Amino acid sequence: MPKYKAAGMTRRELYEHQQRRRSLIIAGISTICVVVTIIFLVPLAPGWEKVQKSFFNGAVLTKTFPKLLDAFRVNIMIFAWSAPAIAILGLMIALARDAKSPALFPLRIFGAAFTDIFRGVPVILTVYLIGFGIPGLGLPRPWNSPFIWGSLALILTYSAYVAEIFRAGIDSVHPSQRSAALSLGLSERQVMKDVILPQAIRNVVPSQMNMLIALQKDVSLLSFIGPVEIFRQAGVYKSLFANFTPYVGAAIIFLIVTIPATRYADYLMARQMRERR
Amino acid sequence: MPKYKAAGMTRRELYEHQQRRRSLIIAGISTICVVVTIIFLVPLAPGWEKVQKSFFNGAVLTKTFPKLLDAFRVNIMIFAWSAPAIAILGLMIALARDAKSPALFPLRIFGAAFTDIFRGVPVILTVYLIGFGIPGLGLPRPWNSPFIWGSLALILTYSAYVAEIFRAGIDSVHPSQRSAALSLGLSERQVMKDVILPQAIRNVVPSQMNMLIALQKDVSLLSFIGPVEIFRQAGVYKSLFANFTPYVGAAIIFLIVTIPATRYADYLMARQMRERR
Amino acid sequence: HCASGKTLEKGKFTIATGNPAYFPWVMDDAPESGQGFEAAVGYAVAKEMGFAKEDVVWVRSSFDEAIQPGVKNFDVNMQQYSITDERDQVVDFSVPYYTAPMAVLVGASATGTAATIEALKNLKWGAVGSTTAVQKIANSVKPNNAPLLYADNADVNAAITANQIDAAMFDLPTALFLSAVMIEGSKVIGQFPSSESDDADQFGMLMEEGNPLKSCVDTALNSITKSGILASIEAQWLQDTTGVPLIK
Amino acid sequence: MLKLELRNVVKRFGENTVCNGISLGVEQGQMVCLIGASGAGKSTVLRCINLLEPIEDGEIFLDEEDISIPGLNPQNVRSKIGMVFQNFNLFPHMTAFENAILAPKRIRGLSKVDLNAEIEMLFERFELTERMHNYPDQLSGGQQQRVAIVRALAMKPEVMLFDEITSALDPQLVGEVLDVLLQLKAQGMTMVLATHEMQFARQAADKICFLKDGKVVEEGTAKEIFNTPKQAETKAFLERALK
Amino acid sequence: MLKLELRNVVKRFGENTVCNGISLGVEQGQMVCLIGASGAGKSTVLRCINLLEPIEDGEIFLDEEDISIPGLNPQNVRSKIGMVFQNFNLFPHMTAFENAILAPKRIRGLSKVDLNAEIEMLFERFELTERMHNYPDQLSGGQQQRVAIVRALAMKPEVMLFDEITSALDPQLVGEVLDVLLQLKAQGMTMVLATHEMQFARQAADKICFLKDGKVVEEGTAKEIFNTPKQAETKAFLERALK
Ligand SMILES: Nc1ncnc2c1ncn2[C@@H]1O[C@H](COP(=O)(O)OP(=O)(O)OP(=O)(O)O)[C@@H](O)[C@H]1O
Ligand SMILES: Nc1ncnc2c1ncn2[C@@H]1O[C@H](COP(=O)(O)OP(=O)(O)OP(=O)(O)O)[C@@H](O)[C@H]1O
Ligand SMILES: [Mg+2]
Ligand SMILES: [Mg+2]
Repeated sequence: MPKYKAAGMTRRELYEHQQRRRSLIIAGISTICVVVTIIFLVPLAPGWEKVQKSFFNGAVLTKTFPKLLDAFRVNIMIFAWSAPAIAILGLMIALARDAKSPALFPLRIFGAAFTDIFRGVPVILTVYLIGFGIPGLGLPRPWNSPFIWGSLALILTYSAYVAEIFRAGIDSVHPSQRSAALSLGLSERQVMKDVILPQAIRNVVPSQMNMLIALQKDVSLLSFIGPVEIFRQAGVYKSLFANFTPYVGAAIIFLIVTIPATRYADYLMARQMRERR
Repeated sequence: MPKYKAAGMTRRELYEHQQRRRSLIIAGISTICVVVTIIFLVPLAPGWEKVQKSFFNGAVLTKTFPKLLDAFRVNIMIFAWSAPAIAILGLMIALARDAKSPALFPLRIFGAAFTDIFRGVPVILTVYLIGFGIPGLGLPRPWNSPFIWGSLALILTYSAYVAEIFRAGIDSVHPSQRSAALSLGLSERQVMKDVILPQAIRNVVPSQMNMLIALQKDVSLLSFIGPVEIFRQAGVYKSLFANFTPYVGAAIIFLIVTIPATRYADYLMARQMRERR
Repeated sequence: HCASGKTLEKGKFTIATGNPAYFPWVMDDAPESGQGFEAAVGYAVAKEMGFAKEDVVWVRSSFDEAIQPGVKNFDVNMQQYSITDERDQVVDFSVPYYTAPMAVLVGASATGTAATIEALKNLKWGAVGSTTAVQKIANSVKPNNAPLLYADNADVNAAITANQIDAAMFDLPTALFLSAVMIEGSKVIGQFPSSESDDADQFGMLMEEGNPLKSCVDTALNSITKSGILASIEAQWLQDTTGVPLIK
Repeated sequence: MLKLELRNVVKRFGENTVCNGISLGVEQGQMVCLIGASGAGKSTVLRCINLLEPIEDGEIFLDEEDISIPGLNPQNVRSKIGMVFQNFNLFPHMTAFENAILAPKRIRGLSKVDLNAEIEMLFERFELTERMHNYPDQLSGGQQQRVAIVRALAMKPEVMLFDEITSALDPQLVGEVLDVLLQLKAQGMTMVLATHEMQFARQAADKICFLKDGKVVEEGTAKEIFNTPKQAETKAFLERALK
Repeated sequence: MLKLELRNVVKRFGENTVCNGISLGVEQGQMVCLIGASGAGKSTVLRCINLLEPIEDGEIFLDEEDISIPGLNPQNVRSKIGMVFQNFNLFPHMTAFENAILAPKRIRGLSKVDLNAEIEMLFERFELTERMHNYPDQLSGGQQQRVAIVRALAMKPEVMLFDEITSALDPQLVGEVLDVLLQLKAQGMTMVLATHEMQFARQAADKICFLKDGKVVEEGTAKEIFNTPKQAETKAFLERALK
């Protein structure tokens, strides 16, 4: 009697069981190797102590971490209102760029110009121009806030990027889907909303996660026009202590937020894929 | 006899001709409206002159532009070697993340960890850590160049983003394509190279153009560790003249490069789409 | 003599300055001319250490490059680095070459503010994030609104011009320069007494941690202080710094 | 009165003229079969009728109204005309049931309960009740084809265009689906089919059009076409087809 | 000697057991037809043979070698077995010609000239010469189906699996394609077809398997199955199918 029957498993189950075990062992060993190499070899380098003191300084970290967390609330706040605005504006620009009818030609042109300009111009310039320039035109106090205008700069820039990704997603849906939906009597709008976009968005989730993560970090660019968010705070400490550890602290905070978010998105995608196929 | 017959056109040709004309007129008028509004209304704002002096200062522009162009060569250089490296590494990470066999599980884990970490950690920190940290370990003079290590930091960070986009593209190709290719006796490698990737890449061209443009601008981050590229140069002039016009100059240079590139890519994509359908 | 064999490049004395370097510390962003306070001090120290004018090499560096671990590309770095204990653990400082009082610069809308801590508390504050002005605002002014922080002087200018902040904290020479040349309608309304507290702002030359050159530089600085050369350089380039009222 | 009429329809893809002046009349309640070799243009004609392809020249009338006027909003027309595609074109992100209920929910404005019951009935009629909540990728070819039919019928159109609707069905189901078509016809539905099932065309069609190279070579009743074809080309096609 | 053998193959999708212990033997040069209702599991059996779906249990033998051992590199097996999919699965980014030449170019290691000539011949044989350089989206259903056949044949496999290969063909082409199959058979090709064409199965198959609910209910020669079916289920299916 073959071995797998004895174990009450089919041949495939046995094989997969073994494979899984083997790969777990490999994963374990290789991780250990890498970690060991880093932990034992890097400190042997002549400059390690200095580097450690500059980048991984426990004392500096504990001293600055609470304040960094505090400043991170500013990031969360700006992120919280910018992200939805970006998603909506980005989608609208993508739809404008994809307008089919020749009558909507101006919309197409506008969409293309928007993405070209706001993608091409460095974010910092947009932040300066809108964040200092527009208030500089003579707006009174509550309306010249760098939070408002800086966020607008971020929203415009990121919308351009996000729009291009949506467009990639829309173009990746085969036109026969559009035909089929139109043939049912749905309007162009309904076709887009119910048939094309759900497939398009699914196709670009990882790319849009990219943008979400990049945005979370680029909120920091607002610090150029004043707001003290986590990165500026880290920079202040960097100057004060002449030490880069506060940046490591900031990175830890970012990772704590982004890694679970990306893992969860991946998990959702994988589950959906399994369900449908 | 209907009008269109008289003109030697079919009804549809006539209609499309009219539509095109109408939309061109609309486009023209709306462009003129917007331009007129901006040119005539904005200068009426009380602070316009100051803003103009700060952001659109002809004298400053002409003084700084040649030097900016000069500094731009550093960007081009770093871009020229980073972009291909990013494309290759990004693709490899994407493939690692997509490995199907359970034996390749460690590879998958590695890919996921790589993207999570290098996407999650702010580029600046990566640039500092690798650009200052690694040379700080005690490398001798030519090997501690910020160009080398700064570029490596950029390459690692951008590869993580690019890999996720490739992965989105790969996942957007229907699995029946893989089945069909495998059934022909192609190896997994050949299937990927000849069947999946060409479709995947086509699906994500706009998203990857995003990355290319963002990279072109993020080359500037290397300036944090020393190299004086266009953005640092603009920043120097900004500080020196207390004037933001040098950034506008830099933006002009960026736009001159990116807009033709994106337009050309779009044109190629559209042509291909027309050819195939 | 003292410095021989201890410099980066044999027979040369390499001084780093900012990119760009500002008035009145360096004139026209050209330290080679010896014009401007720090440029002049640099040459005076070099001379005292036995370097000829031609043997002084100027390089540019950012703050970050100055504090990176590992090999540096300068012997000393002068760009108004305030000496602090924290920084001293990572890099070495020479004895101070200037003691800078902190001063308050206000925009056109706030020129009427009285020079008292009470009045200053109600202003909207800004400062350059990498300077000790941040600590000064937090410790001495304790404003009612959290201050906004910027990357450099030009950004603070822009924020004052856009009326996003009312007041900014600089060292006195910088504040005077900005008010006179850069920001229309602005005014330096007061300075903090430089002896007031332990966090008086003293500028020192920054060197790599453990740099053997430190003792030579210190000796040279001490001797030009004693001989009055330093004071005369200060008088030449930073003469206007008196006459600003003290903040009570 | 003609329910549907094509007059001299011309359709080109680039250089390639796929419909070269097609004229065709379909009366209310009639079932017309398009037959012809692969690549003759059958699918293209159906797509043109549903205004999915803009035509170069000619006119298309529905209820004696020109629906091919360029610039006309095609939505009303399409909700009166249902279509089943040769390759099904199901929406892969929706279950079979969601595929079928999407358009009625959006357009027909019925209460959810009524609608659900109605759609479930259709699924039952096509023996799909068990697979109703599966995604298209989880269905066999024949199941997908039937879902596509259900989806089109769910809109209760006045005219149905069927493109090879029995190609993926086993003979037993073919019989059943054709029964359904005959029932629809009895209820007055106007139908145009592109089909390779000569037997079915012969039995059920009121009119048969033989297409070749984008032209209607011959049309007539089943009897006329199958028993006394006038054109040599028709004769040749049918001879080989029926041998 | 059996060219191909399935022993007790079990395939599940989640809860749904699609193949429930299928056993089947195919001799060298034999043509076996799988018939059965839509959803019976015909396509799934073909996919399992080509190792496109891992099987839960059972074994599959090619030339008396177990090819279903988990972990075996399936590439060699697959280059000996060609497959035509029910929904064609052409590569949309390649022209018809490129679709067909891809695998031979990569694997068969012939000179380009020889290969080109050979593939062109195949296109000619299926009346596709004119459409050879079109992309799949520019082809009619029947043209796509023929390209899929050409693509599989271009690899000169020893065993061919055909899934409803005549579903999109007009009757004339059906005749021609079936002629080609008979020629292949004469040259010794082993073939397994999933088909709804009862007439064809009856005429050409050496053996017919009737599948129901993932089981082989009955197998035998065409005569046995069509004339003297043993199982009640077979009888019922054929009665309805042939009526
Ligand atoms: N987008 C396109 N571009 C170029 N040629 C096309 C396009 N679509 C269809 N054709 C060509 O038009 C002709 C008619 O195609 P159509 O799909 O109408 O044929 P059909 O009669 O439905 O054939 P079948 O019975 O094989 O489905 C074919 O020769 C096809 O190659
Ligand atoms: N990925 C899947 N997940 C769940 N069920 C599936 C999946 N693929 C196929 N099935 C189910 O398995 C059964 C057999 O499918 P298969 O495609 O083999 O049928 P078939 O005999 O080829 O039918 P047809 O003649 O309609 O093509 C069907 O009921 C189908 O719904
Ligand atoms: Mg067709
Ligand atoms: Mg099937």
